[in-house]
Order: sequence, then C-alpha cells, then structure tokens
Amino acid sequence: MKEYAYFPGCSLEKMAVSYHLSALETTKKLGIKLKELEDWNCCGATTYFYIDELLAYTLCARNLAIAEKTGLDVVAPCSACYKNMYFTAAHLKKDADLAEHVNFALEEDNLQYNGNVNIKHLIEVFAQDVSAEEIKSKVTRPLEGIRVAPYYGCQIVRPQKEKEDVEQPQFFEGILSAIGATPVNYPLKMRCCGGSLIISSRTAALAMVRNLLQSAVDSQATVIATACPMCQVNLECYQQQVNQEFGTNFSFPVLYFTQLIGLAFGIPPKKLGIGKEFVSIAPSLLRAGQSKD
Amino acid sequence: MEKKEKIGVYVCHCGTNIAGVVNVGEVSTWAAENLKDQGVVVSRDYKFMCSSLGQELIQKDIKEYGLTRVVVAACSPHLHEATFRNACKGADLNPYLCELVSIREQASWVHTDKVAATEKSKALISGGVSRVVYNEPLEPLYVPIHPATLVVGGGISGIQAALEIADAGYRVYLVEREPSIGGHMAQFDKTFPTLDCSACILTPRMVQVGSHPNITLLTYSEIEKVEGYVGNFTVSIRKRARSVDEATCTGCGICWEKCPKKVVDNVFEAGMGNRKAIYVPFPQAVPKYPVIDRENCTFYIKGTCKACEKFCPTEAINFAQEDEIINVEVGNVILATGYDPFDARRITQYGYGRLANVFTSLEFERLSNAAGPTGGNIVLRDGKTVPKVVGIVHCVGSRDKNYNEYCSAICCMQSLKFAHLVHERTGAEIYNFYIDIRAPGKGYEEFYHRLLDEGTHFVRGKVAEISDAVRLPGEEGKLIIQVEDTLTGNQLRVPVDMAILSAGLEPRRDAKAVAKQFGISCSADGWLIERHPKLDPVATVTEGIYIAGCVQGPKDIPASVAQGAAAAARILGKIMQKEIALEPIRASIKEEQCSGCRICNNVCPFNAILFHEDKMVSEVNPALCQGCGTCVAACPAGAISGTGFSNQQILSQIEGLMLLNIKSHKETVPA
Amino acid sequence: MTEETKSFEPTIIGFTCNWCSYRAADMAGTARMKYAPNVRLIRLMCSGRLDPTFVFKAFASGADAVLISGCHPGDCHYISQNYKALRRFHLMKRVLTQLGIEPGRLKLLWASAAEGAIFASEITKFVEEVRALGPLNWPQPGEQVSTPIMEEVTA
Amino acid sequence: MSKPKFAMYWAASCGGCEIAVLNIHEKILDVDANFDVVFWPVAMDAKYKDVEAMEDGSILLTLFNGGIRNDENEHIAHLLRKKSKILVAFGSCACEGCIPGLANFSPVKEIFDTAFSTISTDNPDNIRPQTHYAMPEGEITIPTLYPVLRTLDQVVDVDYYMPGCPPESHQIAAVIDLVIQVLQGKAELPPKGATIGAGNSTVCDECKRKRNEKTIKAFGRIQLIHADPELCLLEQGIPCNGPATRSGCDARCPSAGAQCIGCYGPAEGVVDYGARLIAAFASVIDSDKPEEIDRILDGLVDPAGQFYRFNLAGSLLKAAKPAWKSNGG
Amino acid sequence: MTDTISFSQEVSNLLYAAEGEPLRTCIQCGTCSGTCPVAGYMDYTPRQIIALINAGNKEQVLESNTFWYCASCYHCTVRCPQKINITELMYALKRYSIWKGQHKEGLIGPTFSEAFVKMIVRGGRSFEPVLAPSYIFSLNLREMLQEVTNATELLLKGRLPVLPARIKRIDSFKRMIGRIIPMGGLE
Repeated sequence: MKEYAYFPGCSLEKMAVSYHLSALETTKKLGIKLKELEDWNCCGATTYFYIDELLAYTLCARNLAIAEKTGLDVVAPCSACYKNMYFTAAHLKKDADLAEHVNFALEEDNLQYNGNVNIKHLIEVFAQDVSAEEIKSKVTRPLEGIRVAPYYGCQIVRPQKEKEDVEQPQFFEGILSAIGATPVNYPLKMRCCGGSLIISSRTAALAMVRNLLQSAVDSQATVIATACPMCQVNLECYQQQVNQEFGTNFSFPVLYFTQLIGLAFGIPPKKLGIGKEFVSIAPSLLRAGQSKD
Repeated sequence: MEKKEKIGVYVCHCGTNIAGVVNVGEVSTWAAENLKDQGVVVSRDYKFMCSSLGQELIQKDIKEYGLTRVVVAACSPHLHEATFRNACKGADLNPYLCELVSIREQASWVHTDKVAATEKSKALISGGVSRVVYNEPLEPLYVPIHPATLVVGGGISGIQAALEIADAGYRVYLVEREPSIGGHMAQFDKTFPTLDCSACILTPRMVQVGSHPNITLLTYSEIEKVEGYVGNFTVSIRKRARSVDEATCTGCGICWEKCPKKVVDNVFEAGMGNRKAIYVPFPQAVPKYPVIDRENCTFYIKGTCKACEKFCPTEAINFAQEDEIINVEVGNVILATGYDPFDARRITQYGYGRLANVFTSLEFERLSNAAGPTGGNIVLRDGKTVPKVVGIVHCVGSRDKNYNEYCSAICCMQSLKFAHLVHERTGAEIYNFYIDIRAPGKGYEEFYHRLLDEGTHFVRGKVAEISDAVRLPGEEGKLIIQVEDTLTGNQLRVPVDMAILSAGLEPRRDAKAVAKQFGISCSADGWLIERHPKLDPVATVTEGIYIAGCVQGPKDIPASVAQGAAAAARILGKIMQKEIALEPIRASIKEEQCSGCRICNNVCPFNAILFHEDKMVSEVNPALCQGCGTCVAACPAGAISGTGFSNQQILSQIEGLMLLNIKSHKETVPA
Repeated sequence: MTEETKSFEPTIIGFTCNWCSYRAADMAGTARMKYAPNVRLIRLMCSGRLDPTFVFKAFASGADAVLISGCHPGDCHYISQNYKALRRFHLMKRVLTQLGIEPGRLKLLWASAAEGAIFASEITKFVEEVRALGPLNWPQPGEQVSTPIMEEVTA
Repeated sequence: MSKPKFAMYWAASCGGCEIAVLNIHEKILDVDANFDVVFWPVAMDAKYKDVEAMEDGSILLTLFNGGIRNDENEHIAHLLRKKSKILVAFGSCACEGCIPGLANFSPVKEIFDTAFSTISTDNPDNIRPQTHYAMPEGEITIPTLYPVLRTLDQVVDVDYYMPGCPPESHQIAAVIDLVIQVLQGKAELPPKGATIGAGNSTVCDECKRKRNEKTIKAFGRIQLIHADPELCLLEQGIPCNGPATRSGCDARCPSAGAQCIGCYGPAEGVVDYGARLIAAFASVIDSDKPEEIDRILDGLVDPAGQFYRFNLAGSLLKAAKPAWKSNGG
Repeated sequence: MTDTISFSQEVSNLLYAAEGEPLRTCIQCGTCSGTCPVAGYMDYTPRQIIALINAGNKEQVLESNTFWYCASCYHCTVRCPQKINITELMYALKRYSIWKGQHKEGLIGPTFSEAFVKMIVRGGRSFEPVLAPSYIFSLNLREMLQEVTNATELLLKGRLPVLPARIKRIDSFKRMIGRIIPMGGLE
C-alpha cells in the first residue's frame, strides 16, 4: 500500500471540505493511505511572500520538517500549498545560507529540516504514481458522455519545474479519460482564475472568472474539473457576482477532479461532499453509468 | 650534463618601457655572475633588442662565443619570438634554441615596485636559462597538399565553393545527403529584398555543378569516415542505393508518373505536398535521376508492384542495388551542411500542429511558390479560402533563452518578404509582430520602408500566444494573436485568419557528430566554431577543415555565398603552395615504453592518436597532432614526450624560477 | 593578520596556456594594469599540458602556491583539453589536501585573451589569499630533516 | 683467488624481500658457490664492527632492502655504501619507501601515540621507549627515529634499483645470473642508475586483459564490482595502477582478478609516480561538469593512498606537511 | 562607493534569492504583458514596470497598482525569453512597498496581506471571518452585499468555520517566528 504524508491546507478544513472528503475516499479505493501531517500550519498562500520572504520560507519549512520525520512524500491537494512547499524545498536545497536561517528558527519548535522531502500535488499522485490502468480497474460507473473541462490553473505546473510542459500538459485529460469522461478542448485550461485577486482586485478577478466560464461553455463542457480549492471557490461561488457584473447568466457546475473520480468509482455522492456546491451539478452526472442516456 | 651549453642572455630596455621600472643593468650583471654554472657565458643589456642592431649583437655573439643557446628577456613572445628566432637562424643557430622571457608584459608594465620587478625579472631569466638548456633543435614539418577537395553539403554555399575550386582547375567531390543538390534555397519562392525568383538564380548554378568536368557529384550520400590530416585526408563516402542505375537513366520521368504510391513529402514540400515513392524532389533537381524511397515503395514493403521497372524505357530500375562505399583522397575539406529550421511545435502556445491555420515559414515558402502544391495561391489549410487577415510572428524560437538565445538573422527579412507576397497576392490585411526589425543588409532597410508604405501593420511586441478561445465579438472562427503593443502599452487581441511563424535557424541535428568526425568543435549553441570570429571566419582549428554558410551560424544567401567563395579561396591558396609547413611542436610516443593501455586514445580531440592492435601500442600521427601536449601529461607510463614543452624543460624551468639553480640563494626561500 | 604574515611575500608559480590566459597576461601588460609581483609564469601550449608533476615540483621547489590558468570552458583552442585540466585540478586538490597542503594553495583560473583585468585582479586576490595562509616552506632536497626527535616524545 | 664478497641488509622494511631471495630455491646455492657471504644479518651472525673493519669497496655486491627511518638505518647505509662496489636498492622500500613510507603522512608524535597509547596496547603507565637507558649492566641505546622515512638514494649514492614488493623471485634469479655472468666476463653491467630485474614499460604490457579507448563514468572498489574477467579493470571503473606501474611482475594481480596497486613503482624516466596516475585517471573521466567530476572522484576513496601507496617517500613531495612540520620546520 | 544605492539596485537586492536573470537584461519584448491576464487593469504593464525600474523611476513604480494586481499565476515567468522571474519581482515590489509604507491610495492588497499574516502568526492557520474587516469596508455597497451573501451561503453549506482554527504547539510556533521577525512588528 502506498502511503503519503498529507497536507490538507486550511481551505480543506471547511471551505473545500468536499475536496478533502473525496480525496480521502478515492485514494482509499486505490489502496493509498493519506496520513495527515501532525500539527501542520498554514502554508501562507501567496500572502506571506508579500510581507517577508524569510517568514514565508520558515512557515513552509516547518511543515516540511514535520513531514521529513515521517519519511514519506508529502501530498498537497491545494495548488498554492503545493507550489509554496515545492519551491521552498527547492530554495532551501540550493541556498545553504537560507536553510541555516530557517533551521535556526525551527529549533524553537524542536524541528530541523534536512532537505529530504519530495512534494507532490494530489493530482500528480493520480497522474504519475497511479497508472491509468489502476484507475480504470476501479471504475464501476464510467462517466460516459460527460464532457469535462480539465482546468489546470496556474500553480500545478507553473513556475516550471525542470523540463515539464507548462503550456499544453495532458495528464489531467488522461485521468478524465481513464474514468470514462470526455475531456474537452478547453483553450483556457492553463489561464489563471484570479483566485488571489478576488479580495484585493475584485473586478479583475471576476473578469478572469468570466473568461474561464465562457470558454467552458464554448467548449460544450458540462462540468469544470479543478484540482485546487482556490480555483473551485473562485469559479463556482462567484458566478452570481460575475453575472451581476457582466450581465451574463452563468450557472456552471465546478467539481473537484476527485469528486468525478469518486462518482466513477461508485462512491455515494454524499461521501464525496457532493451537495455542498452553490451550483448544483447536472443530474446526468449523478446518473452517469447507471443508465446510459 | 656531459656537454656544457654556452648561453647568451640579452636584456632589452625597450626604451624606458622596461628600463623605466626594471634595473636592466643590474639584471644583466646578475645573470652573468649567478647563472655561470648554468652555462651563461655572456649577458648584455641593450636599448632595443628587436632593432637590427640588437639582432646583429646576438648574431655576433653566436659566432664569437660559439653560443649554443640564446635567452632574450624582452617583450611577450607573441610579439617578437619570431624576430629573435629568425635572428638566430641567420647566425646558423636552430631557431628553437632561442627562448624569450617576457619582462615587459609580465614585469615592468604590471608592477610599480622597482625592486620587486627587478627581482622578478631575475627569476624569470633564471627560469628561461634553466629551460633553454633542454631546448632541442627542431625543424618544421612539411606535408604535401593533395589538390582535390571535399565539399560536404550541396546547398548554395557548398555549390559556390565547389564551382570556385573546380573552375580553378582542381577536382572537387561534392557530397549531398538528399537526392538533389540545391539545399533550402531550392525550396524558396522569392529572395529578399530583390524578390528575385529563387529557382531562376539557383538552377543555372546547379546545372553547372552537375555538368562540371572537375566536379564529382555524390548525392544521396553521406560521409562514413574521415582519416588523415591536412593535405592528406582519406574520406569514405557511403553512396546510398538509389535503386536506379545512373548510367542508363535519362531522367525522363515516366517512372514517377507511373508509380502508384503517393507519399507526403516532409522534406522538400515541408509536408504541404506529395511525391511518389520513386521521385526527384523537384523538377529542376540535379542530378536528374530519381531515387526509390525504400521505406514507402510497395515493392520493398510487399514484394510486388514494380510499376516503375515495367515502364522504364531504359531498364534503369535496379531493385537489388546496394549502398556503395567510395574512398577519396583529398587535401582539404569544406563543411557546408547548413541548418535545420526551428521546430515550431516546441512553442506550444503558438499552436502550430494544433491550430490548423498556423503555418511555419517553410510551409509558407512552399505555399507561395508557383511550383508548390497550391501553385502559388496563398490559401488556408482547407486549400481554398483566401485569408483576409494574416499575422506574421517574428523571432519564433530565436532571441528566447527557453529555445535559442541567438538572433537567427534572416527572419525579419523573411517576414517582410512574406508580408509583401501576401499583400501582392491576396490584398489581405497584414500584421507583423516583431521585437526589433533587423535589416542590416544592402537594400534591406529600403525593403522595410517599402512594406511600411504598403500599409502592413507593424506591432512591436513578442507574441504571447495564439489561440482559438473566442472572447469578444468578431473573434469567432479566427485565430486570436495575443500580444502587448509595447509602443502603446496596450494588450491586444488580434483576430487573424492565418498566422505565419517566422521560425529561426538551428544547427543540424547531427552537427555535433559531423564536427567530431572532422575533429572540430561546436559552440554551446551547436554551430561549428570558426578559427577566429572576426579574422578567420571560414577556417577552423583543424588545419585543412573549412566551414561555409549556415553551418557556422545563421546567415542569409549573400553571406553564405561569400563564405563558400572565401573557403574556396583559402583552399586554392593552400593547393598553390603544394606543401604546408607545420609547427614542430608535436607529441610522440616511445614505442618500447608504451604498454598500449589506451588512456591517451580519446584524450586527443583531433584523432591524432592511433592504436595498433597488432603491436598493442599507440602512435601519434605528427601531421594531425596540434601540439597541445595533453596526451603527454596524460600518459601514465611517461611514454609520450612533447617537443618544445618537454618535461625536462618545464621541470628545469620551475627550478630556475625558484632560483634553486643558484647555490647562494637564500633570500627567496625563507629558512 | 600578524606582523609576520604581513611581511611574508609568497612565491607563486603560474601555468598559462598559450592562447587565452598567456594572452590575458599580455593584455594586462599592454593595458598597464597593476598586480602583485609574486607570480612567475610558465607558458604551456594548453592547460591540458599541465602535468600534476609540475605542480608537485613547484611545491617541492619552495613555491607557496600554484596557479593554473587556461581558456574558458568551451573556448579551448584545442577544443576540449581545458576540461582535462579541470578534472586533474579536482583530483590534485584532493591529493594535496590529504598531503596536508591547503587546497587554497592551488587555484584554477579561466581567463580569455580579453580578460587582462580579470587576470590581474585574480592574481592580486590569490596573492592575498596565499599570504593569509602563510609560507609553505617545503623542505628542499638535501635540506637537513633528520633531527632526532626521540627525546621530544619521551615521557 | 677468493670469491667476491656479498652482503644483504634489512633496514626499515617488512622482511618480505629476504623471503623473496630465499624463494629462489636452489639458485641460492649459486650465490654461495660464487660469493663469499660476509654480511647478512637475517641469515648469519655478523657484527657491525666486522663490517667496519673491512676495507673500503671490498664487498662486490650489496642488496640493501628497506628505507631509512632511524639513525641505525642511516649509519649502516653509509657504512655499506663505503664498503661496497655495487650497492643495489633492493625492493620497493629501499627504492621508493613502500608501505613503511606511508608513515610519512603522519607526524612522529602520532605514530608513537598509535604505537604506545591506543587501546590495542597494554601500557597503563604510558611508558615510551628511551633512546638511552641506564641498566646495571651499563647504558643501553636504541636507534633514534627520524621525522620521516627516506629512500636509500635520498641518503647515499645508489648504483642500481631493483623494484617490487617484494621483487619477483624469478627476477632475483635473473639478476643473480647476470652478476655471475659479469663475473665470468660473459656479460656487462648495465649503466649506473639503471633499474634491474624489471621491464621498461608498464604492467599493461604484460596484462592479457582486453582493452579499449577509456572513458570512466564511475570509480568503484573492486569488492563492489562484478568485474568482467576478460576486460581491462580500469575500464570497469576499478582503479588499477597498472598503466603507470613498471612491468616485470607478469601482471600478477590483474591476471588474478585484482587491480594492480603499484608495487613495482614508476616506469622508466617518470619523475613522480602518483602524478602520472592523477593525470591519467583524471584525463579519462567522462564529464566536463565540476559537480559531476566530483561525484565520479568520490569513487576514489583514498586518492593519496591509491596513488602513493608505495611511492610516497620517493615522490616529489616525499611526505605530508604534518610529518615535515613535526620537525619544527 | 556611495552611501545611497539606486532603486534598481534595491529591487535586485530584494530578488537575490529568486532564480532568474537580472532585470537589466530585459529586452522589452512585451511577452509578459501580452501574456498577463490582468494587464488590462494595471496602471503600467509588467514590461513597463521593468522599464521604469531600470530607469530608476521609483515614485512611478510604487504609486502604481501593477504589482498589487499580479495574481501570481507565473504565466509571464515561464514565457519570458530572458528568463526573468517577473512574478518574484512583483512579490518583491509588494514587500518593498509594505516595508516602506508607500503604496497607492485605496488598495486592499497591503492591508489584507498584513491582516492575513497577523492571523497566521497568531493561530498558525487561516480563519476567514477574521479577515473580513481588513477589506470589507473598502468595498462598495453592492460588493459588500455580494460578500455577505456569499458568506451566508458558505455558512449554510457548512463551508465556513465558526471558530478559529489553531495549531497545537502555538507557543513554540510563536517563538519560532520570533527568531525570524520581531514579534512587535506584526503583533
């Protein structure tokens, strides 16, 4: 059985609790154990870095140090948490001076980070560590005929890590195909949702949400799949505001990719947190696989 | 030491250049007194040693004192080593028995402390004296130059080089990988800025090559192996089987007319058109003989068909033909292997390969070519729609550290040419997206002005992305080019029907392998390196190997032609000399001490070290050896020695520099 | 820095290649740049000619430090031989360290023919570094080293 | 006419050389037949004063094995030099320091501490040997240790060198044959300073293993590598000193599957044995990147030991700095 | 050496830890601004900000809203042909502007960021309701109503916490932060 240290991040405690639930359910089905990091702290989203770099690195390093003790790879379901942890680890590895400063602070919490943690995004677990065959083998209710817009967003692939494809990756599509859904050509799949701007620069963020929703409509998708709580909340919960702002009429379901996988695995919707969304999902989705209409 | 050398030491004042800081009189007296045991019999200082009087002074001493070694303490050997060596030669002393010590560049000009500079000069002279004792008389190495030349690559640069040499009356072997010569130039429609028809100016040259009595043309062929050295290369060429007998084929064309197998032509037509399984790449091909593409020919796949054979009036089809290895002897080589276009697929945000109406520059060349698949009609991928708005994207794959950092030099002008052709043939609205317009050639800037006058839009900004994601009215069904107009600071979304990616130039995929084969090197970018970027642009560090055209770096047609001609001129000069003198700084292996461990074998980048399997010893080919001495240092058995820089010379020089050769020295090595 | 080390003038043997670093030295001269007079240069054709024997010989002959310089990686006149110098440098440093010779006494400097200024400033810097390390004083051949020392270690 | 005189002496060495001489079997009888053995402490009783009493140059051939580590070694080296016509540095210790020369890495104090004050020594009072000690029977002395070990030719003039640890018995036999032939006027002595009982090339010359152009991507210790029995060991990343080591042993170690460790010393004309190997190994490392080079070099666990196992005292630097500096220098 | 360092030098000092080429290598091609999803809202496009920094126009830079509009999407950074880390630059400018207390009037970003970090420093985890006062009053009436509606719906769906979350080892956590920044600074 594969085991990971699991860093849920603040959003998954409440705001994105359905992501949390569906992540646990689907991984369990695949024989993967997500072991929550003990006493983790907030990764800081983008905001720490606005204030103080060293503080930001230290707070991330605290989580890394806790994870290092487990000897497991860390999995973060939130793209922002993932990006912060990944690049903090990378920086600490490269900059011994920085690592020394950070470890000096960590001493106060009886921690020490030695640079030996691998950080993965939850979707990478599904895309890399689990084969498409394994996923397929667990599908009991394939999402046939369901057109899904795979929304990558920003911080899973950006900034670039080594030589990965940052413009046209295909792994999300691969997962969706594995559960029987039809990934649509979603031209804006790599564009930003404006999550970090929704408070501070509202109009800009709403316009970004509008563009993404419009593109999903244009590509004739029935649902947008996300892999980040920020993206999900932004794309889903702000649709009314978008409609008010731009005179549009969006009512477009946005689910976590794990929720879609869960449905295909035949896990009861409730266990996947379905029902907590602002925009109800199409009944066809819930029916998928049961009756092929 | 059995026979004691007689050494003369000459300290130059260089006016006040040296004497102003170094106490030259003291240095000279010091050398006479303290280096006596080393063999110094005379030590002098003089105002200008390099003057004719200074040189005569040395010559006189050589005769009077019977000097066997000379040490001149003056300027850098890079300035006057030849002067003083010649002076010695004039007095019948082997020039290599003269040693220069630089006390100007290394002492008087760089130090202010007069005492320290004087003391350092003494040490340097002491080192020179200790070294010169072990200098050996050397003679330059003369090798004859074979008058034939190998030209690799039959593009415009190689064609030019081949014709120059052949016209001068010498044999040329022109080797081309494709079935025809002509290179990229044969694919183009027009050439900038004159808009000459590319084929019209190129074809006569190709015909000349094909019929020249001094040119042996080997197309559909590749270099297999290169051995030898300047003046005496032996080159093995693999002439791939054409499956067509050149002696009987008349190039009538019936075979490719009758061939039932259509193949997408990814080479000459850049995937825009088709050819047959037996084909000539284009009608004006030289030579005129077709080749059978065995990967696609039905006969080679299924064993039946033979349509070509049936219809051939001269029975020239030969399915059983095999590759042939041809060995030629040549004195010099020109590498003119050209470039590959940048693969625009790599920039995924530009959508090439994903969005139908995104074209590459090479595709557009074929599209606009009257002999091309659309007969010169500029249309969208559907084969009929004439675009109303066309966007031309500059710097695709160039000036970008994610791909190639360099400027590909030709794309600006190529883009202007495209804009002009689109304007002329379709009247479409045209946008050029550029970072900077680079138009530095004759008539180039004027061409740019002409385009401005034609009403082409110029948007200064590197294109961020091309997509089909519609957002605004008027964008439906269009490609949207997103870019900042950096002159206004506005982000634009320009809807176009057709986008042309002006792809940059890249080194050939196998440039590194070719370079290694010929013992030269590539820059970090992958272009072959010239001997000197300014003053020796077509020679390389390996004697006898020259480069011309885009293999050296991106350049346009006139520059490629100029380099082809320049390389030819350099080689003709060598051929006229009949033989070449090589510096006698060489490595050699003492056979009895060599155990054949083979450590040295691939230490040499010039392939100068051969291993004799039979005797289990390695040997240095003196004509290939460039004298770097790396193998001398690498030999674990101490079996390799290097002339001019022998172990004895250098170890002795170290002792000299540390003044260990002087019994009374105390002050330099503290107790 | 003590008074003693301040007054100490190290002697350094430097090896240059003929094409880049020796010309950098020429360039420093032509431009009349000033640097410390402690380095005595030996010209080789290429840094690839650098035999570790020369380095050990220099130390054994009383040099306080050794400088090896050549063309920048990728710019070698002989294509790639400076990389051999680089590898030998790395291995020599390890051996010297084991022999108790501070690795700071061996320096590798890439200098192109145009980098007279770098050559000059790096030499001055190196001299200061070696000065801080103090004299090496390797015993000379024939120098008396056979002082009986038994008394010293007896209880 | 009396037989020419023969001597053999054992200074700072292990005694293996003496065994090697005896290992020539019945050939030893030739020695007795042709020579009058006047001094050979390991084989017969002899007193230094007897040697001192001999006429200068009266011993024809002296085989001197061992390096010079203390004043007794040095005294006898000078004595035998004076009394011998031909002085042969016999074996690696006398030629180049050999294993005892490895002590030149450490200052004498450390050597003493290791010998007398570590856990393996039962010496609760930390007693150290005294060079002079008064006993009821009179004062006794033991030799005084020097700060570093020197090779024989760093102390006295040497006529010939015979390398090996120990020299191969068949080579000893051949040398004895040669000397006897010279005595009989059938052969001539090689020029002074020559290396005898060995080849001029290197071990690779006698090694049967197949070899190719070399590029080394990783070094590893022999016990960790499953080596191809036919292929050059160095090419397999096993640091074999064969390429730099003088031939003459018939490539014993490589033929037995072990890497050459260099006991026959440098090849003809080589100034510094270790430097040759440093240059050679480094030249064929397959990387141009400093970090990668370092990674590959990490595979050479003890480079100085690898390159100077037999040759430290005979190398250009002769000893590590701490050993020199313990002399207060 | 002079005592004052130029603005462009100050900015590059702030970027010392970030990977990427120095700003002075910018060729002003506009890839960043062409890519940026928010460029239309910015006073100056990212490219112009780099030009202004290189020109030393500190006031213009700090008074602009550009870096507060950066959504940290890193799209410009991965595309920059000179490999300049533009996103990190925007972070650096935010830090610089908060540090100097100099920023454009009426922006929510600076106050919100400080409130957020204070919250983390106190409790170790994010608790949304505590943040509201830092921005809610900067919104216009309609926006405020929208926020309240959203919050209500989140609460109804069980997606908003009622009590602030806290980590367990809060004391050592605070001491840890104390080693990085003087607590007075944010407390």
